[in-house]
Amino acid sequence: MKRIGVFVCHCGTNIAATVDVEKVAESARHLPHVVFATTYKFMCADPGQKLIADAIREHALNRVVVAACSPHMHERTFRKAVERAGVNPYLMEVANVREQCSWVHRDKPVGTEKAAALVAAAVAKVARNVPLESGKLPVERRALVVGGGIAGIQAALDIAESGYHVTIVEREQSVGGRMAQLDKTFPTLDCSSCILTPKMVDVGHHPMIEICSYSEIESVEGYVGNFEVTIRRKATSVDPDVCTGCGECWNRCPVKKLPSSFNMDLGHRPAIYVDFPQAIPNVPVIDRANCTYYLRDGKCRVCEKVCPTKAIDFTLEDRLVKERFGAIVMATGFQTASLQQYPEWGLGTYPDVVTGLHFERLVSSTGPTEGKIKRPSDGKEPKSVVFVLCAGSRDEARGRSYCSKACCMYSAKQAILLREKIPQAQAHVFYMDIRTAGKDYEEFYMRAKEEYGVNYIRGRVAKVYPEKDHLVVRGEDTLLGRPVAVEADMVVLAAAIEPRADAAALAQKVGISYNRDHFFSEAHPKLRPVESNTGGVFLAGCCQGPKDIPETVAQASAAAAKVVQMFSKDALVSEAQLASVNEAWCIGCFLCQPVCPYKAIQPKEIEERRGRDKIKRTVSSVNTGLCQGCGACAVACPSGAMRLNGFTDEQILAEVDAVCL
Amino acid sequence: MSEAIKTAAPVEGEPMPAELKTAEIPTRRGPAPGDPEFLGALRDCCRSLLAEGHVQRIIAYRETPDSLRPEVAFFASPEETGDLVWDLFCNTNICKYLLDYRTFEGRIGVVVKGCDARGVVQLINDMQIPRDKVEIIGICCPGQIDPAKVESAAGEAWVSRVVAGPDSVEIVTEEGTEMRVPLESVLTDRCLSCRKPNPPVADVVFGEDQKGRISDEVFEQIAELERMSSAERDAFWNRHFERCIRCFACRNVCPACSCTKCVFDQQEPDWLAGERNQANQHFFQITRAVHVSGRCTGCEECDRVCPVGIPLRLMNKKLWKDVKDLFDSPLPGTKLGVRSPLVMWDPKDADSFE
Amino acid sequence: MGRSEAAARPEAAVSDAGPAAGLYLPSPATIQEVRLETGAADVRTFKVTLDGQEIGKDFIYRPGQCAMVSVFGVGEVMLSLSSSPTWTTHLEFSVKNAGKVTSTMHGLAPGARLGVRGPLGNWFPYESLQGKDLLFVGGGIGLAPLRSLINYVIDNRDRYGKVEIIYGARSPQDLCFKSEIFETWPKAPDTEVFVTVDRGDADWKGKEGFVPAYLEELAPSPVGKVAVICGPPIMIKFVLQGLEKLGYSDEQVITTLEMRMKCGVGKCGRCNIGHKYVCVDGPVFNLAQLRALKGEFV
Amino acid sequence: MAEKLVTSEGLFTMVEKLLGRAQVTAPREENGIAVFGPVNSAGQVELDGPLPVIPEKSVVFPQSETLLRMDLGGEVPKVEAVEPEGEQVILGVRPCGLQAFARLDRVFLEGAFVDPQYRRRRDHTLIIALTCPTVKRSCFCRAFGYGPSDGSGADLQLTRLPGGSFHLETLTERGGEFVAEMEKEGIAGLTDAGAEAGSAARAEKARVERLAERSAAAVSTEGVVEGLDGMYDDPYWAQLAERCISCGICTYLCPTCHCFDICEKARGPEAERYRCWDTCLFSNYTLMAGGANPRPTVRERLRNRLYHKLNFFNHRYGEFLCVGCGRCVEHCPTNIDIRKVMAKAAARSRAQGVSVNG
Repeated sequence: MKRIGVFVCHCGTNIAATVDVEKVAESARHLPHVVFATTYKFMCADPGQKLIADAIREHALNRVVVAACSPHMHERTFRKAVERAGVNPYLMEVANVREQCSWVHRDKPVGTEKAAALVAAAVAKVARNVPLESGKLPVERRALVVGGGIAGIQAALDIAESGYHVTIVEREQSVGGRMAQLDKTFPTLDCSSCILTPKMVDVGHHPMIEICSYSEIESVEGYVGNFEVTIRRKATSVDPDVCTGCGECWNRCPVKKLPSSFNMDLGHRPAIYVDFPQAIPNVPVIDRANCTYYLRDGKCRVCEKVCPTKAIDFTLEDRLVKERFGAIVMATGFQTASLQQYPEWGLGTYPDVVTGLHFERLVSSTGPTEGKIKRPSDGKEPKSVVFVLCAGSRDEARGRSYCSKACCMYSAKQAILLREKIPQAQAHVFYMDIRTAGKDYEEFYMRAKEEYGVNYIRGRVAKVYPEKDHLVVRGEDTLLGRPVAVEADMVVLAAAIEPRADAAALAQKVGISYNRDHFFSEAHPKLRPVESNTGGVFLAGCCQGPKDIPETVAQASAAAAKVVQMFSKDALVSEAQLASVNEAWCIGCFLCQPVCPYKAIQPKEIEERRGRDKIKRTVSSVNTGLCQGCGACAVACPSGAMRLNGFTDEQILAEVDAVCL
Repeated sequence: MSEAIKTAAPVEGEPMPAELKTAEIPTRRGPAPGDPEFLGALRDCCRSLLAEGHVQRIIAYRETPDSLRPEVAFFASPEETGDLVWDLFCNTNICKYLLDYRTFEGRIGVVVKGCDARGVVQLINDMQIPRDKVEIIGICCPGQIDPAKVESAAGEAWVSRVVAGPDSVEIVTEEGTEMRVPLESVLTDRCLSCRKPNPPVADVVFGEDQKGRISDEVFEQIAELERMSSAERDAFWNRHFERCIRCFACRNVCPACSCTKCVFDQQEPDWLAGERNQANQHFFQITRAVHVSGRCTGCEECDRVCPVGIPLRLMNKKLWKDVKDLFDSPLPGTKLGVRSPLVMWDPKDADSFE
Repeated sequence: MGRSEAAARPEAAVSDAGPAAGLYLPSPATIQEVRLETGAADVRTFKVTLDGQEIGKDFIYRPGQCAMVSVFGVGEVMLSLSSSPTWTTHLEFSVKNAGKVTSTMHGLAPGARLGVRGPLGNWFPYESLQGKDLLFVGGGIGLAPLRSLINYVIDNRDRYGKVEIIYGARSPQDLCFKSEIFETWPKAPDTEVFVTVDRGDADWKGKEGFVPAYLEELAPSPVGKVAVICGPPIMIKFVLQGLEKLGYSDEQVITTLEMRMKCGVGKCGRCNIGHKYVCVDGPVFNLAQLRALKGEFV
Repeated sequence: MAEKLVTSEGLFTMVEKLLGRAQVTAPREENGIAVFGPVNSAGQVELDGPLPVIPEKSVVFPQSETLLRMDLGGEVPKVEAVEPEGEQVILGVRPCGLQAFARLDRVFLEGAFVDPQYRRRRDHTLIIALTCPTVKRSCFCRAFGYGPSDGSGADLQLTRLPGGSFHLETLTERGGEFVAEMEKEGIAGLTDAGAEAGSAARAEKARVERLAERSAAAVSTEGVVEGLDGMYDDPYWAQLAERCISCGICTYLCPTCHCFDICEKARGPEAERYRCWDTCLFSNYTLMAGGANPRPTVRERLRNRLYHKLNFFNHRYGEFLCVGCGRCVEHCPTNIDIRKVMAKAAARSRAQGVSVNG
């Protein structure tokens, strides 16, 4: 006999202010199978959970409905609570009377009525619930870090230091990422390379870390604890085991004038190259698209001839390597927006209009100008530089609605660097708001203004155009309420931070979700900020949203901690709410198979009575070790044979009926 | 819970139980219907398939005393093929019978028109029967005659037989009178707007490719429906659905309906209650149409069998039009190995939620 | 041909409690007690009283008869009365949790309201059985209709001969009416109860094996005896074979059938076996009658 | 009995008058299909069309109807039987429909259990029959001993005369009352039928009876019951079932099929128990709660239907449950023809006769 208890939470006044909780409990008492209903101020608190456990014992409850906040919040809490009291955790349902009721209503009678209906639905469902049991999943204790920037490096080091093997997959020749391109870092003005390089070396030498540079993710299969990842190791044409990184080849390569993407195309590199002198691994790659050997049928071969260790091997091919990992950290970083939608700023048209990253290279001692700030058009030292903030950010109409977060600070830093390197140069900053939330950030900004005399103009830039040998930046000073025109030798646009161009495609390969700007989505914005929606995939750095270095490093360490936490368990507890097949209904069309992201569906031969005959036929079966309970199969199944336990048609219809009838 | 934890080791995914062949099948050609040698050749073909053991059963039609209504027949031996028939009254779409042969040990031959053949292909694509188990004996169909139209043309006299020519038919009555009517006037409604009278896949084909009759009537009706306000459309369908007696003939003949336990037969939950009311009538009709959309081959057999004249083809065609516009996929049943776009997922799919 | 079956069945005409005003209107009833019969929790016995009706006076039934029981708002099911007409305080229905109505019933507690339409159908020929020895063979919940007659016979012990009861279930957990099969009936005069289970458990000290095998082993003589059987189809099939081997004639074997029923009064059509309707012409048939019918049964 | 002559105009006016006081069911045309259905204006009535696809039975046995109404809100459930209300007129009933009513009467009204819903509807339905204007090839009424002009069972009978007027015959007292009432209303075009109209009607009836004669040779009931008695386990049923798609066309269009389901619907504290048409060709029909099904395949289900029509009903009630209307013949998607089943049974009976006698 079903005996349902209903527990209505006040959530302080969160619920109780808009919902008459006593009334809801009273209405619940009249629902079928409900033998007990009560309210409490904070059901999730210890006394609240104790109240549930006591009621289960006292009233012999075998099913429980908790009317409280979103199940996202406390479903697990209450499941554990009822389980401790001897009730199967899946015989507990949460009626969301906070997010879906009290928070969206003002009128108490309306809120109360709706809460009562939601409780009735949960009661109807829980009456049809059946006990479910979790299984155990093995864990492959190896982590994959996608992206070798500071986020990936930090995550890899933290995981490896905990004793687990890590593979870093980096698209470029070297790890280091965006941070390697930076000159100084705010607010301390440490040299970026000086603090990054040791970490790169650590990663390069760590016995538990393998770096797959010049590599990309080809495909990801499997599921939490048991991913099977195919990595494309692009052909480098250099045998890494033999190469000593002596540099003979890149120094002697006759093709010299290829744009260096590391230097934001402001400098050059040869066809065989390392990204920068401190590259890890210090093994060059041949850019086959521009190498004479490949363009002219085996001509040239200079590098091969000069290589003292015979490391050059033109015949190398891309290799697909399949490896198993238990967890994945996504740390694919960002790029800056191309700003094509803003022709009025002239990025790409006027050589002296550059982005902040270009400026970093121009100001960096390892950059194309060896740290001397020269404008790209004629190499002259700029005497006036305009920095434009929110270039493409916070612009719902044309760009991205979000704030790119780091620009206020790095532009202040760049203005300071300009003033330090060229004291007579003027620095103007066009801004919308200055956002300096962070330790010592506001002070840094004030120093820029007060100590370095950076000229901050509140307003947007309407147009940048050339005049004689300089640029004119027109805009509006909204504080003074008048148009301004500033002559500049260079314009530095703080271009919006956006995910890598292929972020969405990669997310689809890995099976994680992303938002409309293609930033990877976290499982919960507050409570699970470093986990993706997919079990075993974690997020670090700008691929999840714009952030600065300290935040990135913090998130990377957090993601690493999550990975380590996962690896520290003997086995993972698998989902209990899994798909199952009603074999009598299954027609064996296998439409469920291609939609299953976990490859959990397999054919199975069954024997069946058909009239007086016994027949054999093939139906779908779910491998409970692989199924993650996503429900895609249940949706695709045309015959209704596939169902998701815990969300069966009967249960959902009962909920609908309880609300509608 | 700890004691209840079960250990389940993951198992490698196995391949699909049967690979779908997508290669075009080489076909042989036989004489066309209307050719004096046609029936003999068809019978010979079926006889030898059975005699040589290529097939163990042939699903086709058999002559009956009522020449307007040949019956579906299942031929198990070469001797039986003597009364196998194929004429312009073979209206019944026989592809659905293949479902009864899902567990049959041998191979099955089916004598199919263009519309029937699409059903066969759809069943293969839905993995209800493997391609190599079916011998598709295709006929390029010149169009089928509606016996009711013939009978109504004959008036009170009883029709004895009908002799079909390329453009007209001669109706001979029991009393011996003869009358000639244009072929178009007695063709079934579906044949009048048939664009694909030829089997898209076959092992042997009789006749040369037919052009089909391109009447745009259905599409004009769809356009008209689309122009209606939702209230008008509701009234339109309500008028038709109201007549539905829920005999489920539309479902039972449909080559896209292959569920072992139909949602309408489920008792817990009882999605479709027996009570006759507007909600239930709509629920049945709309659920059926949506369920087969993306797999409906446009054979219009449902429309043919509906005893109360509900214009099912209108609904099916409208849904097909929408699916085609959204996913640009081929008409179901015209290509081997194509699965319904509505149940497949592709990152390139239209994403109207953005 | 041409003979109306209703007229040919005199007992139907004297059906004591033919539904009065509304053919489909149930009489109000109240659950007095719910008893869990099987450990597997799928059979419960409901003690039911009829509101404002006296059993034996306003509601007269005979062993083997059925009634349509309503759970209002859910539906109606045909259930055999598992109580004996000699008990006048209440009716009993022993219900297996199988469908929507029965599963709802299983969730009901004493005090809950039901509807009862009946009694319906024919009954075991308890009058013509007088003086004869009786062999009851039951399997699982199939003991429920037999129980009505067994208790009737025990309550009228002097009118009947020797009683042998062979009863089996899948497991000890699945045995119904435990207090009766282990205590009440074995203590009744000249009554023997043989219980077997397909598979025992650690505590089971009794017989293990299938009912037909036990029947063969016990080999009750057919002389002066009538066998009354009810159980799952597969058991019935082999019990019938066994009885035939033992020399029972078709007239000596009586069974009670189960079919899906809706109206209970011979209108809705679905419970026919040949031209007989189980609801009005049955559920009790002797084997000779059944063999004469076209149907999916024998 | 009285004979009247009524013009089409007069009939039109009569129907208009009727609409005010009763629910009128008559043949209508919808999307090219003739159906029996409720009409709300006399203009919808179409008496010249073919035999309507949907039979007359829904007037006395609707596709769904409420049996009980329940209020479950209180401590004690309130349950009441629902009686159908109002008066009904069914116009244009064909002789096969009349025969079907007679069969349904036996099921619902005979014996210890009288169906209250049916009884009420039957008692409050005035039946105006129509002599069949034509006879289709699928018609085989003659096999069952009546013809297309047989009005027995009706209160009144209309016969369309060559000129377009109708001959109106009063067959029962109730029919007489109706005519008297109409005359009192002063229907223009309703007059006593003269000798000429009478003989025209007889000629028309004779004409359609002659048309029906054509089927007599082909279909006969002789030996059908006996033949079927001996062929329950014949492989024929499996052969027939191979073709049957197990739809409900033949049963739902059958004027005598009367099997029903009883269902419950609940909406909050209000609930209803209703019955609705069911068909023995659907697998759910005999599916038991535990999953067992005594008629698991089409073979058993189709056989049950045909036996019910041609054998079981005879053993129970002494007559066929088929009236030869031909709807199942005409509308079966796979051309299963009950006449062929009859012929097969008759042949079996003859063969048995030979073997017994010879």
